[in-house]
Amino acid sequence: MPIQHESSVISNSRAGAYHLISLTAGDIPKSYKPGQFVTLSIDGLASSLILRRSFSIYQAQDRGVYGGSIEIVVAAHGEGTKWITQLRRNDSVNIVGPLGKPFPIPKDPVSCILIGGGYGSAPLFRLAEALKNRGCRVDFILGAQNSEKLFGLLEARRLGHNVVITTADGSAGQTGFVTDPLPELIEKTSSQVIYSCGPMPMLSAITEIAKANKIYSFTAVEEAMACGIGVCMTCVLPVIGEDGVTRMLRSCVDGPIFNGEKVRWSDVGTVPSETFGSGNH
Amino acid sequence: MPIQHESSVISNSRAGAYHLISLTAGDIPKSYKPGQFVTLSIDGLASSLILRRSFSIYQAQDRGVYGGSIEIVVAAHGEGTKWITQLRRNDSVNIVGPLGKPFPIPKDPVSCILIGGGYGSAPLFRLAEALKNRGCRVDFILGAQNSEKLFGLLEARRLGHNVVITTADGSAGQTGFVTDPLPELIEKTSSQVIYSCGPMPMLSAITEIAKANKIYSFTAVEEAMACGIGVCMTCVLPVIGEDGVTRMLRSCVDGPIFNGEKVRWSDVGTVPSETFGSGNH
Amino acid sequence: MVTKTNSGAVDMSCDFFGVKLASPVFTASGCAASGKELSNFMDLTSIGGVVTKSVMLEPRAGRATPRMSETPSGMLNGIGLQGPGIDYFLENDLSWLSERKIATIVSIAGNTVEEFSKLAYKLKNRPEILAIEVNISCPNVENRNKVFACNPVTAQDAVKAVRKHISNVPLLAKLSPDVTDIVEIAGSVIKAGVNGLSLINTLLGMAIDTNTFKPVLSGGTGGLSGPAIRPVAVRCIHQVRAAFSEVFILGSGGLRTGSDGLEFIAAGANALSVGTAIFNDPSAPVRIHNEIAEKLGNKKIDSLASVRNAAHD
Amino acid sequence: MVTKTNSGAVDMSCDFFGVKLASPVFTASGCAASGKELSNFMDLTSIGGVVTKSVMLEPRAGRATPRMSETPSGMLNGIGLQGPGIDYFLENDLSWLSERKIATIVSIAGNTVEEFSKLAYKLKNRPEILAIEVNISCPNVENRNKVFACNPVTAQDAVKAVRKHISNVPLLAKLSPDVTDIVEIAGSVIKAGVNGLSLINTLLGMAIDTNTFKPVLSGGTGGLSGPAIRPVAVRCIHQVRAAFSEVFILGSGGLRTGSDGLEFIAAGANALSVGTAIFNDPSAPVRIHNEIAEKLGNKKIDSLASVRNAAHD
Ligand SMILES: Cc1cc2nc3c(=O)[nH]c(=O)nc-3n(C[C@H](O)[C@H](O)[C@H](O)COP(=O)(O)OP(=O)(O)OC[C@H]3O[C@@H](n4cnc5c(N)ncnc54)[C@H](O)[C@@H]3O)c2cc1C
Ligand SMILES: Cc1cc2nc3c(=O)[nH]c(=O)nc-3n(C[C@H](O)[C@H](O)[C@H](O)COP(=O)(O)OP(=O)(O)OC[C@H]3O[C@@H](n4cnc5c(N)ncnc54)[C@H](O)[C@@H]3O)c2cc1C
Ligand SMILES: Cc1cc2nc3c(=O)[nH]c(=O)nc-3n(C[C@H](O)[C@H](O)[C@H](O)COP(=O)(O)O)c2cc1C
Ligand SMILES: Cc1cc2nc3c(=O)[nH]c(=O)nc-3n(C[C@H](O)[C@H](O)[C@H](O)COP(=O)(O)O)c2cc1C
Ligand code: FES
Ligand code: FES
Repeated sequence: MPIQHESSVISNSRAGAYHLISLTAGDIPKSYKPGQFVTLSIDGLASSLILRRSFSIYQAQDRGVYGGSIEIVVAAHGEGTKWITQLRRNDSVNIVGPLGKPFPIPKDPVSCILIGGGYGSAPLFRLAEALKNRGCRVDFILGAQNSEKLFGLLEARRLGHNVVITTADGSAGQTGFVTDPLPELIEKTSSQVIYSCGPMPMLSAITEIAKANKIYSFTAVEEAMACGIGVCMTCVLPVIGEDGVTRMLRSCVDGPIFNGEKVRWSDVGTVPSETFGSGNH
Repeated sequence: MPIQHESSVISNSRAGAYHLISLTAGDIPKSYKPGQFVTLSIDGLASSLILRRSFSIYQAQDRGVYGGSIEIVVAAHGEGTKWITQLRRNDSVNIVGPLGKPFPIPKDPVSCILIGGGYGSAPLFRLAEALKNRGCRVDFILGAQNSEKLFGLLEARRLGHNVVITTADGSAGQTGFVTDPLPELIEKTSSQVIYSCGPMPMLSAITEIAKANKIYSFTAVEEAMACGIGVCMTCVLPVIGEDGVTRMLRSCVDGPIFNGEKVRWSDVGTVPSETFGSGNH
Repeated sequence: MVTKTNSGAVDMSCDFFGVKLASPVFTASGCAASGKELSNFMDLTSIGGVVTKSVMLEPRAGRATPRMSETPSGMLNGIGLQGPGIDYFLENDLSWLSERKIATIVSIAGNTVEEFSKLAYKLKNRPEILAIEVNISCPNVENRNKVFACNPVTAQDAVKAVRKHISNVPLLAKLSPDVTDIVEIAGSVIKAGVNGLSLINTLLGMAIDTNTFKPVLSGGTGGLSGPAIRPVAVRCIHQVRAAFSEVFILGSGGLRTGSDGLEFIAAGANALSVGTAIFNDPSAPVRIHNEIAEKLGNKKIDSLASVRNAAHD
Repeated sequence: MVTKTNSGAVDMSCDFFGVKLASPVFTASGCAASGKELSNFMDLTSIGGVVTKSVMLEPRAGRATPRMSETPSGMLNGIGLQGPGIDYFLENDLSWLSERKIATIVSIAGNTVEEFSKLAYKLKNRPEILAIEVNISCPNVENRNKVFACNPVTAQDAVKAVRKHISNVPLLAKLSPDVTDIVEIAGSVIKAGVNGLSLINTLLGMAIDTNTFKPVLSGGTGGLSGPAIRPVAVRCIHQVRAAFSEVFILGSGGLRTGSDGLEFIAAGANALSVGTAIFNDPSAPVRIHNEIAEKLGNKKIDSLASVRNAAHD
């Protein structure tokens, strides 16, 4: 169950192109599961940015010197994340979490591939731990525009059986995209599940490859959100239900983790004609 | 001529109930004269406070380690001043100044009384120096709600012949208001000019006493300002001109220093019927 | 933990057509879904109640994304009234609310006068409903998609169609500020028999993506909400109250703090509804209630009612 | 030091009824007085020009204070058109501007149609005037103080009264967003012979002091301006451009950054006027010009004109 917490900043340090921000989190870590996210509000009344910003939970600790705490990985994008990356120790910031559905964990100890694009790797490390506790073999593919935008290399090496790196500019690992080494890695590891987090086109391409190999693809999507808690309906995308009917589902509460096969990737940003409630179903 | 300068905070320290903030100021100090003020903008694009905040210039130094610099005395009042009092060393803030008309300096070395209410004493110390350079005797009356809200005591003692302190709650000096000791001090010092800065009712009462004693009263008024540079017409008050006609004058450019005798104190907040442009003059 | 309202020594109660509510603060339609999600953050029985997302006759998929664009101290939304339709709503959402004794104002929206009539018919004899809010700030497909609330006649027609079926439950008409004379529209729906007014809905706005140079929202225009529009809401409430001393007014539009709430009440609002502020702070309705109570307590004012209409003289 | 515009490699010129201006950015009426004070901060000959404070026939004292209230990302103003009257303006302010070759749009406001006519007569044969902006977003004392621009007929009457005397200088009508259908009003003043439109003036708003529970502004209501209203301005410009592909549009309303400016241009504005942002940043017009030029330069777009109407398809 999500909790609202008046948090204070424990630390804010650089990690390549990103800021690694540690926050007191009260009881939020108690119910946290890998894949869930938190939202931060930007400043107080003097702020013109009224919407909260969403961030995957990278680390969560339910007890420590500061009681519960979490860590997030933040890329300075616009005004809001700029403000967040400038937070200093002891600054206070209002946080809400854990939000959204977590990654599903397989019952059996099957092999899994975890794929992160840029800061998209943030939620994958706690997932890797959960999978290993389940006895799963875990392999990583981390990709980014350039080496600066790779996050969590060392941790991936610590947790993963193999770690493949790709960068678009070749500044680290092999030149290209995370999808390039994927087919071969699936084969080599005979993995049954792929977990991925990153830009939509990446999630879509990964799911295509998973389908071709008849294995699962669980994706963490990133849709613009106004509320993050399921009340505003801004964060929807077309997803096919058990009953085969397409619905506009809220990525904040029905996601952000979706079964990639069920997401109508090519129709994201549209309301497909036969969608429930479109008048044509 | 006013200048816009991207300033950075040199220091921010507490002074009783106030914050003493030192800012780089480029060439602003070069043309500064006592009684003038600066405006600060609140934060950047992420701010919902779009109007600048006005502050009397307390100190101005036209060359130093930081080039030109100024000091202001800030009381945390609402959201804007709260933001300003939280500024930290090296934070940047946009400033405009020097603004407004300065205190007029008498040609002859006459005795003067300088009266500050609360942070209203801020602009009086540089004035005192100017007056002393002119050979004037300077006496101070500093008053406030309580001792915490008195500003510049030591400096007043350094610059002033006498310094009388009044507080409403008696926590320092004599219990009461700055106007209580004034008549006697005028007589004792046979002062010819009173300079005052503080709440409107104080300025008005002082001016009454000055009139009764047939001496000058120059007052620094504090009207809410949107632009501070003379273009918006929000900061007006009714003032009688040389020609005896009442006009709604802008306190940011025609003031903030006015000859108290010319200000229609009891009509502030109204447009007196015979005001120029009221249709009845 | 779930927050609760605290009125201290101040009488914060709100007379809602004879029903005494413990708080004047409601959630605004479309900003609280049907309450379930918000119940994680606050005790919904401790506030005035919930105004549910405007529901239509049929299930509705809504608009394509992007549906939202943040603007200075506000946001634009173009959700397109996505929802499950009235039948599902009654069976699931309304029953969830009534089981928990959460005071509920049901907001309805139609594409045609006929649809408003059918929606009203479905809401007949539902004692669990506190009131019905008729959202006439939506496009009228029979009149070149012009918003019902932007014309006194279409506004009246929509409201009459509902009143026809609803005799024993208070009706509120939700008006749009995008009109030349909101007092005229208010008068027309009052004549049509509404018991109260919800003021205001969003302002029509647009944002353009300066990378693509195309409108950000899939629908082009959207509704502007949030603190940015508060001064317009206060003005509308004040104008309507000045013209109609008796009508019940549910005030909304940029409400974010207790101080904002007092502006609305002094302007003439009987109750308040909080929308966009919930996105910024999911427990905003409770916080706002408490801030109002505290501010009044500090001023030694013993009841909120005594502040109502204070800005009129 | 006084800032200057810098267009880099981008053609930022603006075709103003045949006159080629180096920049599309003007100061907005009432936010720059008559230019003198702003000339401390920027070279006014390097921007498009100055739209002067709306001047009336007689000297005018304006409203009592408080005249201003800050609101989230905006402000309310109720200045009441304080000014020296047209004769003083022509002799002093206009000559100051023309001596310095600062392109000047003279804004006029009347209490009656007759006053608009007299004002226009005084502006006959003044080659130093770039254009006249008819501020019809002000109260019409002959019609229950209803704003001229809120009714197509009174809007037309005011504009006709000016056009009657002014044949050789472009006329812009400044419209209020507080109408049900701004396209209708635009159409009526275009019929009345204006060459262009200024979109938009302030929105009617109100703020209440929660200590006294009375309106903050002495006049009760005031005009809402600043970034808060930008989405409404973009929407109005887009609607009017969609209806009138040829009319010249001077866009204003919450313009604060180069990106905002590009939203206005893509929506259909030919030129821009900067108001409240000047209070926040006295050199805003120059900064905005430069930000637009830089943003276009980065996108390898070689002229601002090529972006105009890009949001329409
Ligand atoms: C579930 C989820 C998890 C995320 N995890 C991370 C993370 O771990 N690290 C990280 O750096 N970023 C993450 N993001 C993206 C992050 O939320 C956006 O970068 C951020 O909201 C941008 O805000 P801004 O003010 O800097 O940008 P602006 O462009 O100024 O934001 C304007 C508006 O658009 C929204 N918006 C803009 N870009 C995005 C985006 N990419 N996704 C969602 N909303 C957006 C903002 O929330 C805001 O409402 C996540 C987003 C989601 C939905
Ligand atoms: C010429 C001049 C000199 C000043 N010198 C000083 C000084 O040396 N030290 C100091 O602490 N304060 C000074 N003030 C007052 C200071 O400007 C206000 O306290 C400040 O603007 C309040 O802003 P806020 O956001 O904290 O308050 P808010 O109440 O949130 O401000 C809301 C709006 O009202 C305006 N406003 C509110 N109170 C005042 C006020 N008292 N005077 C003018 N505008 C106001 C603000 O500028 C803002 O536009 C001076 C004011 C003027 C006009
Ligand atoms: C995302 C969103 C969805 C909304 N949906 C509805 C709706 O379905 N019906 C309705 O009457 N108003 C709807 N509104 C308007 C709000 O109820 C409210 O009247 C308006 O947003 C102004 O209040 P606020 O500034 O507090 O949000 C919606 C507003 C937002 C932001
Ligand atoms: C203090 C102030 C005074 C104004 N005076 C006038 C005026 O005299 N005539 C006019 O047509 N518009 C006037 N306006 C409106 C502006 O010209 C502009 O159209 C409006 O404020 C929206 O633009 P902005 O958000 O950039 O300020 C005034 C605005 C402000 C804030
Ligand atoms: S962000 Fe509001 S419903 Fe998902
Ligand atoms: S504050 Fe704008 S004219 Fe004085």
